[in-house]
Amino acid sequence: MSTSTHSGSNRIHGAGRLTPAKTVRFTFDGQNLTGLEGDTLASALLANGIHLVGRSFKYHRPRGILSAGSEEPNALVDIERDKSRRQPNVRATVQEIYDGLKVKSQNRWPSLTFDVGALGDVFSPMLPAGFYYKTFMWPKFAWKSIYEPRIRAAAGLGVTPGEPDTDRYSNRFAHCDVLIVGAGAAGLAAALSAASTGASVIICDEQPEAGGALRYESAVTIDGQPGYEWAASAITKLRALDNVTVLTRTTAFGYYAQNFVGLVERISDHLSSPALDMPRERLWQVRAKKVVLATGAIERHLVFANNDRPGVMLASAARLFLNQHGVAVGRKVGVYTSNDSAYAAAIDLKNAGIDVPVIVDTRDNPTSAIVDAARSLDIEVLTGHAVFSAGGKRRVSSMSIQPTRGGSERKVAVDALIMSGGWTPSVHLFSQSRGKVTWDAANERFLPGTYAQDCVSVGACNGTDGLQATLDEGLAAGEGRTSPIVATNGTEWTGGMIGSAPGAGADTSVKAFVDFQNDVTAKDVRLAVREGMHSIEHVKRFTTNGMATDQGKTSNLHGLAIAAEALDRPIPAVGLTTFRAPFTPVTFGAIVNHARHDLFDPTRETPMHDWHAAQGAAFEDVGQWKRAWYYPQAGEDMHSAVNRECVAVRNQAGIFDASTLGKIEVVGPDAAKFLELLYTNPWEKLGVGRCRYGIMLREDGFIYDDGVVGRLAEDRFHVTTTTGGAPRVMHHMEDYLQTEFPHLNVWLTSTTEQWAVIAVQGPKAREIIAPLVEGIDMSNEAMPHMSVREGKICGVPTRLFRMSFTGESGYEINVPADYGRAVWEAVYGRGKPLGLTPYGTEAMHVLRAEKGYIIVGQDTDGTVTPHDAGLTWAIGKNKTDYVGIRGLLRRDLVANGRKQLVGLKTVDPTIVLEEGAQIVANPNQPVPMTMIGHVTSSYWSENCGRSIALALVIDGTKRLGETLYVPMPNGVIEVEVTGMVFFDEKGERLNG
Amino acid sequence: MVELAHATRLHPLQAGNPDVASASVTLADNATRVSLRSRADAVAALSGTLGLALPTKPKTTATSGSRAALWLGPDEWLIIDDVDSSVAADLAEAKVLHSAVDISHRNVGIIVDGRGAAAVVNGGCPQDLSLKAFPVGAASRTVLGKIEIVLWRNAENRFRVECWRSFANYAYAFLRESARDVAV
Amino acid sequence: MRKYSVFALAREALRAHKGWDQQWSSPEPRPEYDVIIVGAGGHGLATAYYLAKEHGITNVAVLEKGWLGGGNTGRNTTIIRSNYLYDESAGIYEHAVKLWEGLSQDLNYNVMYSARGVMMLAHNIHDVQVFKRHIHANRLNGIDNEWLTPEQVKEFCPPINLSASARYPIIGAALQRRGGTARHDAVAWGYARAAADRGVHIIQNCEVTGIRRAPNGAVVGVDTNRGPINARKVGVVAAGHTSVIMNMAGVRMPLESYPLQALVSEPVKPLIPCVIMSNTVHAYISQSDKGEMVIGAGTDQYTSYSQTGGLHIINHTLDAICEMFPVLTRLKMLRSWGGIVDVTPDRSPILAKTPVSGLYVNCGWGTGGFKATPGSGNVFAHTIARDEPHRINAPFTIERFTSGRLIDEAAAAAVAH
Amino acid sequence: MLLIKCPYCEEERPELEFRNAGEAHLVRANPITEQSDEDFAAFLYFRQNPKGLQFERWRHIHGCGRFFNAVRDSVSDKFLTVYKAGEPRPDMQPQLSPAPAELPVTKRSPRTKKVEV
Repeated sequence: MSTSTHSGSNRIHGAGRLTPAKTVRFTFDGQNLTGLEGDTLASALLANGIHLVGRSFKYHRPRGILSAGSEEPNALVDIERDKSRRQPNVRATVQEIYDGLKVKSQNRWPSLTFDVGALGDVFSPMLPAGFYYKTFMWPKFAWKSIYEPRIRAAAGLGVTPGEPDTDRYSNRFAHCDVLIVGAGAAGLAAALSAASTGASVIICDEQPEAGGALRYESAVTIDGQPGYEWAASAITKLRALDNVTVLTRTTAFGYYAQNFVGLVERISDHLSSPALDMPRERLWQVRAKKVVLATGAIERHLVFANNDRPGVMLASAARLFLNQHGVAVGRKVGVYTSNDSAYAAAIDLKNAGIDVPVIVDTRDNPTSAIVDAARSLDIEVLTGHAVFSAGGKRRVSSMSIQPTRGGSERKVAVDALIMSGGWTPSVHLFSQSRGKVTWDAANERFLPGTYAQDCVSVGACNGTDGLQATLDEGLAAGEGRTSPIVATNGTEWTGGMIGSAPGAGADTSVKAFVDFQNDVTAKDVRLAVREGMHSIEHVKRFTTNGMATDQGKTSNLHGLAIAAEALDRPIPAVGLTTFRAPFTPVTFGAIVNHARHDLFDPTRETPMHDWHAAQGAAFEDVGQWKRAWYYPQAGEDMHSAVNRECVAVRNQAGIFDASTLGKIEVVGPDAAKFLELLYTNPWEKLGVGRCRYGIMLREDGFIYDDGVVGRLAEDRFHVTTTTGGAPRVMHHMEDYLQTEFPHLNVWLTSTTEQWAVIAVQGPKAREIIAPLVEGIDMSNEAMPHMSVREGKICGVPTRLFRMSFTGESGYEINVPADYGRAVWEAVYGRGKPLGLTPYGTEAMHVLRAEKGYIIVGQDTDGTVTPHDAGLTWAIGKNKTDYVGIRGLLRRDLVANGRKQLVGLKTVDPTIVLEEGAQIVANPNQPVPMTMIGHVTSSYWSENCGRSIALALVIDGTKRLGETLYVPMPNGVIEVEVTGMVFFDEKGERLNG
Repeated sequence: MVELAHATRLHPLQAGNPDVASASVTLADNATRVSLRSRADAVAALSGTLGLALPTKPKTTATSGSRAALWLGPDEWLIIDDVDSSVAADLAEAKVLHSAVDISHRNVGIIVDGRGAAAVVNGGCPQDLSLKAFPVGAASRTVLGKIEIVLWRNAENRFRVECWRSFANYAYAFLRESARDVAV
Repeated sequence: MRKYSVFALAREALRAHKGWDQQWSSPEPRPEYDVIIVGAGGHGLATAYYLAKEHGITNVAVLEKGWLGGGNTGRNTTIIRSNYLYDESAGIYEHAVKLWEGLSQDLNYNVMYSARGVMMLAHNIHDVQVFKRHIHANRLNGIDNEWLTPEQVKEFCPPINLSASARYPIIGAALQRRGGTARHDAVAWGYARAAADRGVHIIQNCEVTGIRRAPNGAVVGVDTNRGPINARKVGVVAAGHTSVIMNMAGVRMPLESYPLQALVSEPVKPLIPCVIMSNTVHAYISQSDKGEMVIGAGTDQYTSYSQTGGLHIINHTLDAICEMFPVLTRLKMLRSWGGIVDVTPDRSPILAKTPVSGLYVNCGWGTGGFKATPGSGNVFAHTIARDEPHRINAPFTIERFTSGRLIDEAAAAAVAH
Repeated sequence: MLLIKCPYCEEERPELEFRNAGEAHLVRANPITEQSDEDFAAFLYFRQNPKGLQFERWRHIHGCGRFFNAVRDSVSDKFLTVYKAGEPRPDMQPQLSPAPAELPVTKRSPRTKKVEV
């Protein structure tokens, strides 16, 4: 036996497929190590003789590498490229090594070999499954202050990175005729077959290369080639086809409704220095007409005492490490099995020069040829025997063997122990597709039963035994190619053992692990049953069996079998835990992919946004929009800026960006009829060129939206909505138009973004803009308040509204959006010498509150009727129908005691109430107090020289003049109930 | 010391998948756009006015010179004219029942061009963009990431993405980001 | 009932834990009970427990078509809080929180009520207005809820992204310190154990297939897959399946059932010390004692009984989570699942008598029923025992949807402007 | 993410393009002002919410913009059929599980279709 030491002392010369010259340097807990390109971290560690790689969750027991795949429960590590690219909980069996890879073990302190947390193992008799439900209850305060913080600190595996992730993630929606999950023999056969029909095919596999079990099946040939080489040539053939997409390192993690499958492709985690634009991972969201599941089977461990010692591992894993990576998992490898498959591993190891002292087989009379083959290699085979316990602590050192029916114990020294409890068909995705599994009692396994989607399972995941049968099934599933693929030397592996192995039965108290990561033992499962957990879901939740990061891929069936035995019921009667997505854990980054940073959510800006920004405006988020909030000048805080803006509007004029308001063009001969039905107001008689303030209700009678509507022609209206309401108002209108009133000849077009809207408000408004306007008579008589005209401004088309949300005489200039900035600047340039002042949403809010104009969504909240809001006048008196008319008639909506919108003045005019503050009639009552209303809007009004507020108050309009109270933490504020208008009560300024 | 391994692996998307390659994302020129609505009985007359046959089959388009009509719904077309044209004025003359609304400034056009164009769009658009499902000349309203777009395939490897103007920054950034991935 | 304590644990440790009793038995159904509760989730089991404990009614069966606690009780993200706006809602949720505070001791079962604080983030001025309205109303109702500045937010939850350049910067938060989480399974099991101890029958794998009524219309029992069972009082506590059960009695409900998904990450060492909710970016998150990030997603848009939802819902939830906590992008989703939530038009529950004599219904908790479990069971037991609602649940009638007297918490938080 | 056939676009499209719009075939009374409180509440709020065949409305909001109706099995989420707004409710009796009980609480006539042309 010769070894290649520079890539690990356990590297076997001549074994495996890696190139000895291509070495890769990496570190594990600071130790410099060397592996080969193509190694997984697990194979590279094993090559270096390292088995101890982590600590378990609860007892902090030393743990090694159980498997060679994504089912790994133990070997979870932390990998760090740099501070912002550190990844906890990486399975060493999946991670490929690259030059410079930095690996740290987890869940241990201060070090992996000496871990204080391992005291948990000492106290484990006190910590059976569910112990925490029975204690930590006294004294009462201690749960929060003492027990819980300690439990939290002890729990958890890896550590979240401290810095935001600088990696990129991507997404691809894809469609195909056939999606094939798994590129082992079955999947490749299906792909070749499907591709031959011309169908579009996607085939994915979680491994870096195709082959599945062919990667370690050393003896088989397919179409005359060694199995592994056949797989490699098949995948090459498939890659070359236009109609096939091959995705390796790609896990199908979720199977959703209507053949929608989520895949995640790992693109750069195996690269030493990924290219700059390269995403780390890519989410594939695939819609397939047909799905072929070729997901194989997962080998189970055997449940015996101390089966968690590092060096105890699955036989197939040892075989893969040998045949793929050229790594021997030990020098003296014991074998413990309950079925044929571990024999193949033993034979391969023996042939590679490894000492295999004994195969312990629980079966009394295994008859397969492979048993004889092992014996013929001088491997001792002990049938009817079991391993009752593994010796050693940080690495297995021996196996204690007894006859299954009891008898004398024999101890065999080993440095690795490989085992096989049989194979569990991987029905996870099938189950996620809502297929129903059936119990194959003869072979003690769940198999796909009833399919819920257009999907088929082939090969080992379908319980199909034997390579030829698998290939045949794959070919058939692809529904193409009829010429067979011929295999030789395929093996058939059924049987095995589920539940506890001999020596770990109900009469024992050994630690025989079912779920390694969560430290669930066979006796924990029995305890759960004893305590009344009779459904497998209860057992699972009580013990946490199968709830670790491996999702119970190796443990679920064992747990179920032990529970069934304890309950003395057949397995299907105890149930099977349903499989939940994802198949293996998926990074949040891949799921989020592009939707980070600037692409988290669109930021909507108006055509004049950059101007506001250049003026130093502060912005407010309103839905997705950024709106100019106020324009602080040097030395100003928000308060003084808003005061200045408010005063300027009333004394000279202000300019305001109203572009975000929703706009809908309603066109057609029945446009007015339609608006009659959608708004409370009457519209038929509104003259062309005139505007009206409209209220829109939901069918339940509550205010939904409001806005000014202008009539441009008999058959054309320009409707405005609130900023946030624009999309839902459009949807609401379309709903009624299409499904309730489809007889009306009218169409709706969103024009929110067609128009930039520049509001110019104040006594000098007309003076400022009139010189820029062509073709419109802007005189008071020709264009009174609430009118609209079409013409030109600054040489571009405009819809000029005379309207006001400030109570001042004012205009809203609509121009095609691309001209917005230029027109704004022209208006501002002309108005600035006259005192024209830009004002933001805050000043707008103050100015409208001074006039008692409501803001839907602030002064109303979805429970307010027009009557409550003092808008009864806006309801057409003679109308027989509009949306909400019936809702408004409901008993409670017409009852006394409703909250009505009123004004509030604090008795001390300098006190500004807090919006949301609650109002009471009697401030001296004890808590809980009877609240009769709340403040909806509240501002300092520089124009009024005092604070002003609007409030919803029970029977508010009957309380005008009453004194009410606002109890605040620092004292009670006395307020007077008033009307809603605080400034220019007669509204004379509108017509100035 | 042996030479250190520097992996030169073939990326699966570079190997044997001719549909995936880099694509450019650029802004379309200003265009005249009208949202045209009418019932079926007016289609012939409106087609005459426009000088092209309004498509009546879902997901199809008709073009004539600089002018194109995209079927968006059973009574809805997006008319795009690459030159500053009189579409709106023309339609104003049509006597049949219809609604024509100028949305030239509402929309922004972005062109995705190159062999990876479909993959770039599929970075955020969930529709099947294979040539079979979305042939040259196909157009549809759909979504891209978190926004609504109109997607028009006007050549095998060229898409025009139309979105509302305030979403243009998002759409452009999204497509550029997606193009970075496809360029890998 | 064998008392649970650290001493009992120690004693059992010496004999390999062989002495523990069943937490609840699995009896065969009797032909008749005084009260049948349909649904052995937290609310149903709590109802049975309080019927026995506070009203002396122990001849009670809780019928469960699957396994107890297997519906929304075992599928939710376990957030507990009572800082609701309206007096009615605040009343019932605060009643629940008060019971949560002593529940482990009351049940002798550690339900791990963890008052770690629930922080609701404000991202815009509208959020501020809404939260302040809640805070003031809560204060005058005697319920804790306080305003935090952004700096205080960061102090309370250090990993949060406070950057002003965030898409929706955090400009404050409402914090209820008594809010938190509890261990969902323990709640179901603790109530089941305590109820069974008082004589309540918990009958699993027993599906109600019909509601039997006398000629005068009154309830006389139920049909099940295990035969008919008589009772003059039937309380329906079937969450997403309420419409189905009530339909058996000919009662149509103002309910729709939606898929609601949730997910957990792989367990990591403690990072997030409290519960974080954001209505504006639509996400909520806490970290379980085991170390998993527990993340609630939104409902799908369509009604469904499938207990599954779309991947795009999870996409959007995690978008928001990673926006709030950018360090989380490298964590991995370990498990996702769905429940079926029954939603009323005003998003408030119904706990009431029904038009059918002897039939009571407790439903409509939507996405937030877990937090109310003890309070809901407590007042529903009162309603069944006395045939009239408790003062606390009196407003939560079915009739409110006819009169218009809704308890519209959702509308009160209406989207801005 | 569901795949939904739009009867106007005549093909299946991803759910992201659609907006669900609740139970179908609710009739808005005419004249609505004369409807009783109970009937109006039934129209506004009380829903069949069936476990089984659900008649529901969708809008192809990010597609052709049209509202249409669909019959979907609310247990499997599979669509059985889709049809345009205004078309009569299809007879799904063969596929129906046990017919829903008559509903004595609400007095209104059985709901037929939402659209009255």
